[in-house]
Amino acid sequence: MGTVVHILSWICLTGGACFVLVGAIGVLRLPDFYTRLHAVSVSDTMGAGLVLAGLMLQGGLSMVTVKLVLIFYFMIFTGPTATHALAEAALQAKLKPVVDDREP
Amino acid sequence: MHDMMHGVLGLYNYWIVIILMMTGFYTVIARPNLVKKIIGLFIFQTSVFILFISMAKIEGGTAPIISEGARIYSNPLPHVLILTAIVVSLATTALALALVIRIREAYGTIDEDDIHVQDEAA
Amino acid sequence: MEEHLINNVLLGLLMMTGFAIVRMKSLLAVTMLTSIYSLLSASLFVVLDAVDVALTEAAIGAGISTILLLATVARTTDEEKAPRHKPLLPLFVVVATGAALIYGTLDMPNYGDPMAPIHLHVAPTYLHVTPEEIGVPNVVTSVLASFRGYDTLGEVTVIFTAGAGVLALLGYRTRRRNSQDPEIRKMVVLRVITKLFFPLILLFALYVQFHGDYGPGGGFQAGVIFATGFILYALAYGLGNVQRIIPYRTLRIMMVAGVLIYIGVGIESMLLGGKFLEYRILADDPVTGQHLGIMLIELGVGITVAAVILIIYYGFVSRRH
Amino acid sequence: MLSAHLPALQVIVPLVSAPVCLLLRNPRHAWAFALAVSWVTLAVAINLAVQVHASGTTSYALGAWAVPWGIEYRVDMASVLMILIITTIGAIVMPYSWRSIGHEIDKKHLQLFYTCYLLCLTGLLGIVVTGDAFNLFVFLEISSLSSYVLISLGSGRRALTAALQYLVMGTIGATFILIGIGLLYMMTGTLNMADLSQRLPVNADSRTIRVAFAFVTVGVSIKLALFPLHLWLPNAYTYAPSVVSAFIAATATKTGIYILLRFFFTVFGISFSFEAMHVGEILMLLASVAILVTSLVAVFQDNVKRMLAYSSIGHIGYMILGIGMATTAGVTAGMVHLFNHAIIKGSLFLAMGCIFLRLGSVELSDMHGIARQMPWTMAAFVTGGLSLIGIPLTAGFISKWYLVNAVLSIGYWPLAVLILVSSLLGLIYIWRVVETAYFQMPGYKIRKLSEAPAALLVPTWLLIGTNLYFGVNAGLVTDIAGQGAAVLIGQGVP
Repeated sequence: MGTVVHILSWICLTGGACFVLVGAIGVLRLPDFYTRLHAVSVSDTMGAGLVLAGLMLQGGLSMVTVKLVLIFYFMIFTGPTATHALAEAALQAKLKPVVDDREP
Repeated sequence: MHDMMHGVLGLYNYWIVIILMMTGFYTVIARPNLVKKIIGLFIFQTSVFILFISMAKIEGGTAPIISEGARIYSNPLPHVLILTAIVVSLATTALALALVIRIREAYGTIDEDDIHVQDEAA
Repeated sequence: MEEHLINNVLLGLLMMTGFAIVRMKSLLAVTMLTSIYSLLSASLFVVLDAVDVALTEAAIGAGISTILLLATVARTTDEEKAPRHKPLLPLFVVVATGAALIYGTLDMPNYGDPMAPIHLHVAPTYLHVTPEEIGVPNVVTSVLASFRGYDTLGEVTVIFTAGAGVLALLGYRTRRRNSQDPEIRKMVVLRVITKLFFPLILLFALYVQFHGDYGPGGGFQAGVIFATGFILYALAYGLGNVQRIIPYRTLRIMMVAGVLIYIGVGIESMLLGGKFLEYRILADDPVTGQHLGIMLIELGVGITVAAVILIIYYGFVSRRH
Repeated sequence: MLSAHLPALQVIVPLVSAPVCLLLRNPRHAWAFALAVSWVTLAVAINLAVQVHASGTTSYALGAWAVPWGIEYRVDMASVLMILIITTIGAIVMPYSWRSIGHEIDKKHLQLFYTCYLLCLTGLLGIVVTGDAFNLFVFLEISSLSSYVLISLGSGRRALTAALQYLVMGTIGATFILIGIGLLYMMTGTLNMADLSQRLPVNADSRTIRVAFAFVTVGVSIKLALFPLHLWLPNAYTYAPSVVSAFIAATATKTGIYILLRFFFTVFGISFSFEAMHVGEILMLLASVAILVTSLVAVFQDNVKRMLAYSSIGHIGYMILGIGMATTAGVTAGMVHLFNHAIIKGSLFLAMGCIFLRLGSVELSDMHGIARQMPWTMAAFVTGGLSLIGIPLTAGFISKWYLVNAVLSIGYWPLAVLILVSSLLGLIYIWRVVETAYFQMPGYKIRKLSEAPAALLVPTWLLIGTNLYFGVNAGLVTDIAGQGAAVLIGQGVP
């Protein structure tokens, strides 16, 4: 395997990990359910996507990559759906978002 | 001294697993809430599974699926036993939770102390 | 080295989750933590080379058990009352038990030691004999289904018992068509995606069922995944609609049929002049016979497990709040 | 051809019937089917007993895999005694069940009841014939799960809490056994009991094996309700349906004792268990306390089923006392009492089932003068009670005779006094029932009652008859028990 591919793959993996980390910090730091959900869903989809891309580069053209593509496909559908369902459920349970109502 | 260090490094995995097991065990026997008890039972059992799977591991081994290029395989037998044990644990959990639902319908509570009070009063 | 690092991190996370489970009072949160605990242990099983076990733990522990726990919490209560007594006796029992176990580890072979007794007796034979006599690469499958096939029959019986038990305790009620919460009906995205994934999950279950000889998987995992597909459908479209696809009566027949297929294979081998569950005489060639036997009993396992899990799910969900 | 498969058939017959039973539409068919199956199982058991008696320990390799790679069924005289207990009780209880259970549980649950009963039978028999430690765990779980369900079907909400309490304690026990088996496996690499006993002496005195021993012992002690781990038992026996109380009291805890015997004598070996681990002294101490305390507690119970439950814990103490001596005489006494107590307690619980059918209660305060209306039922209870106390000409006397002899032969005469005292306590609690039933004026409610139907009385009296027969002609039981003990202790033919 070429060094370039190797480096690219590691860039993807590290980048993905960073996104997941940022999402995790967001969950801890942000004030209410909706913003936390936002932080974790968006960054996780990106993070997981990058990690999978990095792994695909490592796997090369093989059965492993095919399976990774399938997982990618699965994640790209389920992640946002789950987030959407959660937010919807929270809305229906009348959970109010925290709004910053100070004067600008 | 060297022996002791060697022992600690070789065994600490098991010790952590034992702490996990005891966490579950404590939850079962100390908590009056029935759902919490059953969760404790589940944690206890799952941790025992980890104990079994840890003993199957061989340093540098791979999953016991015969393939080209692999020389050392981890021990398949504990895996088989634990597959069975996981099923047993599911069966127990399902039955226990079904009982909890019935108890709640009959007593209006799932707290062991409250149930005891009601039984004494009757 | 990396393996050890991952191992340690996972064990650390497991400890944190475990302590949180003991301390937290909200049963809903504890349920989610339990699911996480199970998922973490499944990841640990992968690192420890137990891929079959990992798949099962993820499907059962993190999947089905969590659904059952959620259903129970929804039908009972979410808050845990504080215990009335100081838990001194339990604490003592637990510390004593833990100390005894740690004392017991002192003479154990080190973790990962290839010279430990378990790696020298019995198990090596499984690894050597499997390719020639059974002809499936996955040794876990060959031990599970053939060498210790009788244990697996016991396991199917255990799950069958659970099914019968939940039926006796919770019964079943048939719901009307389209009878789910109007609130869920509004979640269009969820419903569309469910429709998209439902066939894929069933397809994946079939893959796991029939690929179990070659990779991780087998009847048990497949049955669980199969049932999960229907549970997902029930969540999005209501129990009534799933009960129209697989009514209770079908499930009861399936649950019985799976066990009978398994025992049937055993009795057939007895009738052919062998011992109970002796697959090698099922065909002219012993290896083909083993293959055939394993395939049939895995099918039996899959059918029973899928049916029982759905019966349990119907029982839990059709109970009134 | 069939005779070669007897050990396997012993378990497979009820196992294959359980799912079939669930498919039967008509509850009466389900009952008839379960009845037929339990009689076939008894027939298989008798054939198997004759075979083992004639040709010694029989082994059956499931899947034709050689030991220790496959699972083995291994039947010796100790297993034969247990098989006979379980199948006999099963065969007698089944004809009784139709009227009794039909009265106590919902009609739509009847098929499920019989299915679970067959599963429980399967599990108990599987434990007794297996020669593989992990297979034992699996069948233990089958029998336990089905008995939780059977108990929970009892009338009243306390059946539910009793079942859950039993489930939680039983699962802790089973998990302890699993840990013990895991540690044993770790040190030896095998799960086959015979192979384990071969390989254990090599590293017997390692700390791991000691802990494994402790965990198996504690786990099984929970299952067999050894004092002070008996907390689940009184509620479970009291609130279960009558038939289930009779069946479980007569078989389940006995099977627990069998597991203990197997592990102590076959797997760990007598010298490790009793000399290195001193388990004999501990067991005898706990058993003595159990006998005294539970007999005392039983005297103060107003619910007769609960009284019998406490008495059961005491009688488990007698058996453990015999086993704890670790002499041939002691183990023989324990096993004789295993059999005799099964038929005694079985018949007493069945008699209570007759009363529950007519009266709807087994509280002493409701039973004033009931003997006038139900003479046959109460006569059965009194005969069973006399046997429980240990009056000569009953089976109970034989047990106590063997036990006292065994105790005296090792010179522990205070224990003989203890047995005498607890028998007197037994006299008191049985007398309380007799006094209420025979010498109190019947109330208005009682006077309307009629005698229990023949469908219930005949099985009850069948057990009482067995009891009296073995009280006079104890040869068969003592013979099998003696051979079983000899095999376990290692003096008999292997």
